[in-house]
Amino acid sequence: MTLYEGIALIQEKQAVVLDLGAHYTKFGFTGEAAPRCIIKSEFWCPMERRYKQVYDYNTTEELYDNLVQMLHLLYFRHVLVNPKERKVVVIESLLTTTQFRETLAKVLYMHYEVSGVTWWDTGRACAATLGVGTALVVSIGAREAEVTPVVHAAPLVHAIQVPPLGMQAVRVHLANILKEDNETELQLDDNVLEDILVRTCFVPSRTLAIQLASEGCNGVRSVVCGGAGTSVRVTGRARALAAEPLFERDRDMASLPDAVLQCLIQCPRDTRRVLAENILITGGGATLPGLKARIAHELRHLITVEPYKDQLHIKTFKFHSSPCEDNVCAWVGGAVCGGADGGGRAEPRDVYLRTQRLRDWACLLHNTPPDHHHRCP
Amino acid sequence: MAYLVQPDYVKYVCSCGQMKPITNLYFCRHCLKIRCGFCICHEVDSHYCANCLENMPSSEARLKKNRCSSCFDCPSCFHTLSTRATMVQPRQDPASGDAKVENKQPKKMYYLSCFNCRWTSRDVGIPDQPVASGGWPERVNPFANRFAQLMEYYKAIAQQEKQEKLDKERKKFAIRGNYITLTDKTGLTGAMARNRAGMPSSESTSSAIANFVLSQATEEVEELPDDYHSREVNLKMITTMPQRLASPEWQAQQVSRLQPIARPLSVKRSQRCRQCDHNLTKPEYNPGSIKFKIELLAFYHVPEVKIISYETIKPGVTSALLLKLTNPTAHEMQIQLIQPNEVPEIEEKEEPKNIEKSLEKSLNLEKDMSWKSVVERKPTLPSAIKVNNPELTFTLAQRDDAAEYDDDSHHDTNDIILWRKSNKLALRLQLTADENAKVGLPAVAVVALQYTYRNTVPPTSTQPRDHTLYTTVTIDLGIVSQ
Amino acid sequence: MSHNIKILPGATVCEDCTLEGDITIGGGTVIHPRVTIIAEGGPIIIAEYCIIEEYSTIIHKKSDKQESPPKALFIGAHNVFEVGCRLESIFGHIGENNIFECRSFVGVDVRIGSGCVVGAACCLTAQQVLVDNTVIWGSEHHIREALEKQPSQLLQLDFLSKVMPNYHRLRKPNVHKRQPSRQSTEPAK
Amino acid sequence: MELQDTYYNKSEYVETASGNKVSRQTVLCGSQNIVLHGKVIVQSDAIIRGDLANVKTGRFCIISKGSVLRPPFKKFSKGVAFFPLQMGDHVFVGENTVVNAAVVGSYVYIGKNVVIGRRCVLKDCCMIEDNSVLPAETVVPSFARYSGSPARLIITSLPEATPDLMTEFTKSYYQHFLPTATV
Repeated sequence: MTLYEGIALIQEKQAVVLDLGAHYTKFGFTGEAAPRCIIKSEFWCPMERRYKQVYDYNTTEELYDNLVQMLHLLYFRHVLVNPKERKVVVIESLLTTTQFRETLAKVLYMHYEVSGVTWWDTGRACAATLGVGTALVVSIGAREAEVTPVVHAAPLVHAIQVPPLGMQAVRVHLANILKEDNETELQLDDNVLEDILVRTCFVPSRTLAIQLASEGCNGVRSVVCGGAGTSVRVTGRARALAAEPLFERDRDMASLPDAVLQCLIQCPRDTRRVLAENILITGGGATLPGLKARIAHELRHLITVEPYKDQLHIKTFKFHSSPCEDNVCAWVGGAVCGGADGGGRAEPRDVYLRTQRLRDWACLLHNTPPDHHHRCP
Repeated sequence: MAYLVQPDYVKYVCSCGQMKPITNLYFCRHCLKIRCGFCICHEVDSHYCANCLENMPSSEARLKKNRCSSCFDCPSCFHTLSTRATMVQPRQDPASGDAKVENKQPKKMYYLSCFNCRWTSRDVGIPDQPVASGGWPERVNPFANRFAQLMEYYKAIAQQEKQEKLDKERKKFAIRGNYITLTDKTGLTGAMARNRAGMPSSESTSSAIANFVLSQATEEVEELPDDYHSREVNLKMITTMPQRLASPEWQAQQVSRLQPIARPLSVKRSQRCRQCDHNLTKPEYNPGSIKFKIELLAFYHVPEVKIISYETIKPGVTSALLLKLTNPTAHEMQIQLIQPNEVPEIEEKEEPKNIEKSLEKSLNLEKDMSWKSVVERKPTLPSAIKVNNPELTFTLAQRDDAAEYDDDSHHDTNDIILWRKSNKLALRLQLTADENAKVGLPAVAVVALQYTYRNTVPPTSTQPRDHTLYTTVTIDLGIVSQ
Repeated sequence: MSHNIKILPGATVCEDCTLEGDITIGGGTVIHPRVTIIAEGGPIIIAEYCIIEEYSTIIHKKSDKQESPPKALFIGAHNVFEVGCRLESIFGHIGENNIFECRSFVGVDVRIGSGCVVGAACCLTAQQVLVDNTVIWGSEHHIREALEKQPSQLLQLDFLSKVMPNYHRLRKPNVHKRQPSRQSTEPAK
Repeated sequence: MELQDTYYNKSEYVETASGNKVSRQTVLCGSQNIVLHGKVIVQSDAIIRGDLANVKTGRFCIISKGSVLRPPFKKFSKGVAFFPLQMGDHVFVGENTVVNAAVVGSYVYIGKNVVIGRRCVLKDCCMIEDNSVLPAETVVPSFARYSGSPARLIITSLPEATPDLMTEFTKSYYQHFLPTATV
């Protein structure tokens, strides 16, 4: 590196990393080991006089307004820097809708006039925290779990599995159990449910789960959660079985471990063994005590039964742990990669303004090799 | 203040199409247009701590990660922690002689305590400090080392990549990595994938890359203890989600591991018109000051409309509406009420200096107007209620703080103008609601004002000082009733 | 309702307050103006060194299953009732060194130990037991356990009992410790 | 919306030479230690504890029904001291609110049923919404808006014109505060 370039690197403003999740938003600077803030993806809407979720929108215009307000909150209340002339690393799911992506791009490039945006998908960002090029990333988010095979730092798009088994499903199940066990209609809002979930619930091991299913959950301690005016008895059943929807196989083998194995089936044969030996379970849902162990148990059991027994010849499953808290894994991946390249991979603002197009994996325009005869000049 | 405790009854249409109460609007003296928080550019002006009200230069703020060095928040309830002093008799040191012990005064020691939830730094075993501020143990992120290694590794790759690119350009020789073999499987070309992902190419020379230890996967996964389910759960010992997320680096799950949180700083913002780049507001540097160096608010430049009272709106019925108009400027104002559709469209003036412009363009200095297409919108104005405008132009005196105590509320009044009081007057208007107005829906009347405005600081002496401006106002009159 | 107010020596009780029923006020206790104490369901005994601030209300409620003779509501020493708080109780025992912060409300079904803090504007109505050193705060009734008991307010009491007589009309102590005979004659009045 | 007139019983209120209107149904303890700087309205059942320490208000303050202004105390190693309570101009204190603050700046709006903890400092131009609880020793910066229990900063700050809005509000409150006898 020449001296001049070195100076340019130093002078380059530290970029910000944005991970706009369905429930929580992670925001901070590249080159830092943890985000500056993890806040609910909501903002105070003065027009409607309530907290509004960013993902609560009907029209593109409404989404645009939501994003403008959310980013204002993030920039001016939390990281306290000017958005203008500063690069952004965006962590997104590969399955983000085009509407959301393009609106976010508009808000960033045109409303806040950021100088460049790098788009990273969750799978690659998570894998980047390990340093390995090939990994099977199981990211359990708020709405859905995403199983992404990353091979040589490229996601195998066709094999991605996205079952709707996120924390929302767990929360709904927990609310149902609590309702049954307390025998009253409990009007618990999401915050109370989340509080009960993170403070009392756990995922039993496979053997314990089978035991509880046959003997009942009387052996599990119950606890009373107090709140304003109401107190809820959280039974042992609620504590142990809240996360069971993730492992229910009765409907078309739609459990989370099934999704992992089906993902492996979709992958090329020569990558399957490597992927199975490089599994990373992460995302906010992975913080639930015992969840990772349970997924490991289920995988090792399922591989011995039909239909996987014949299709997949995998003997071992190995698991990574990322050098950060699970709920910020993708963010940290963005921070390390965004920090290392000094914004070199960012799509600059002037290019966006000229073309008004975003790179997208689903679009052939961006994925045809440069020397291919179908490539437009 | 009524603006803050009441709903927004009267809203103004901003030049970008948003509808906001007058207190949330700005007035650009250079563009002569109303602006709002949505269509202006916000900038960080200065950092300060909202608790000790100390300024912090932005370079220091960046270094300290936007946290105050002397104030702490309670990790349990997020209220500000107070420093409390206790007298401690210094421990007798058996090694030293008796004579020394007599000299020893009781020493003041300090600890942090929360007045809201009574959490103290002693709860989690942080030793008391001999000084009142500072000296509290700082924590490092447990993953900081590994993160630094990762950064090194990826930086080396980025550098190498750059070098390769240079070589490639020099030799006009395209390197083909082994990634190309993956093309058809991934749907992404190998070169592209590598370029986007930042992975090392096959042969690497850098020591940072060579020395880097990849994460090792293991067969063991952390299991819960066998008796986990039968253990007693003490909720008072387990942290809540907000407590965990308040310090993203540690996210302590046990109450006993909570640590004081250095208080995040706040910022003063200055605001700028996007069209002309002039400041609309600029606060004073002192955090305790409520004054502004620049304060171009609509509240000080645009006639203010307030409802005094109104009759209930019924479909097809004419009703009365009493409005109060105030001239906030230091100059007399001619005001005329017009229909909203009579407001002339303002065409953007084409700058005549073509040569200069092309020069600017070539130098890439041209004003970036790309924001306009996304920010500006056409407002949708309801039309069910018609204001029967009086054919009347009236004059509103300038603001005069001395005239406040005069009581001349009776001269120059007629059917429409109920009373006048220095720079204020009350109007009685007739409203006609459309016969098809739906009962139960909000009743909103729209009226436009044409007013004269004297610009006290014209940009150039050649430009006129007096302008005729327009503004459109929506008035919330409850709901249409039977 | 029979009024039987016993004020022990050393207590500072403002005249401008409403005291109804059988009430005993311990020595060293300070009662600020506009306080309401109503002993309709049985006697109220307030121990030493309590502070009861403006607009606070202590009611010994009547209940259906009243015993006879009615049991007393005993409020331990060093309790602080801040401005506008309200304590309703059928009978029972309130520990020592508790703080009832401004505008808090403690209903009939709540049992309170010692060293507790009921946070400002907290409204405790549900049946519950506050064990020693419990701190409750906020609209969501967050609960935690303090490390130690709340410090006593002796210094403040000292100040108040010196200053208050200069500005307020006070009720005179009517019980003298060493004359138990007088106490027995009191109800005859 | 313009403020509506508020009527009071003329016999209930005392009007001083400086224009203070004070209800007879208030408790002003240690009145020699209370300074109301003119055009201040103190409504019925309000308590001002001048006996504990000095209480000073600026011009155009409104102390609503049932509110309590109480100088805060602080413990020292050698005893306790009650601090004076200072209040700036154009301050509104809502009904049944308890103010234990050390300093309340000018142009401050405090809603109803609010508890302001001991030794809080409310800087100029801030707003505490109805039913909020401000724990002891909170500093509320200028243009901040606090709400909830315990009170937290709301994202939307007060408009820049707040001083003028508050001035207008307290002045017109005073002008619309009329004795029934004149109607």
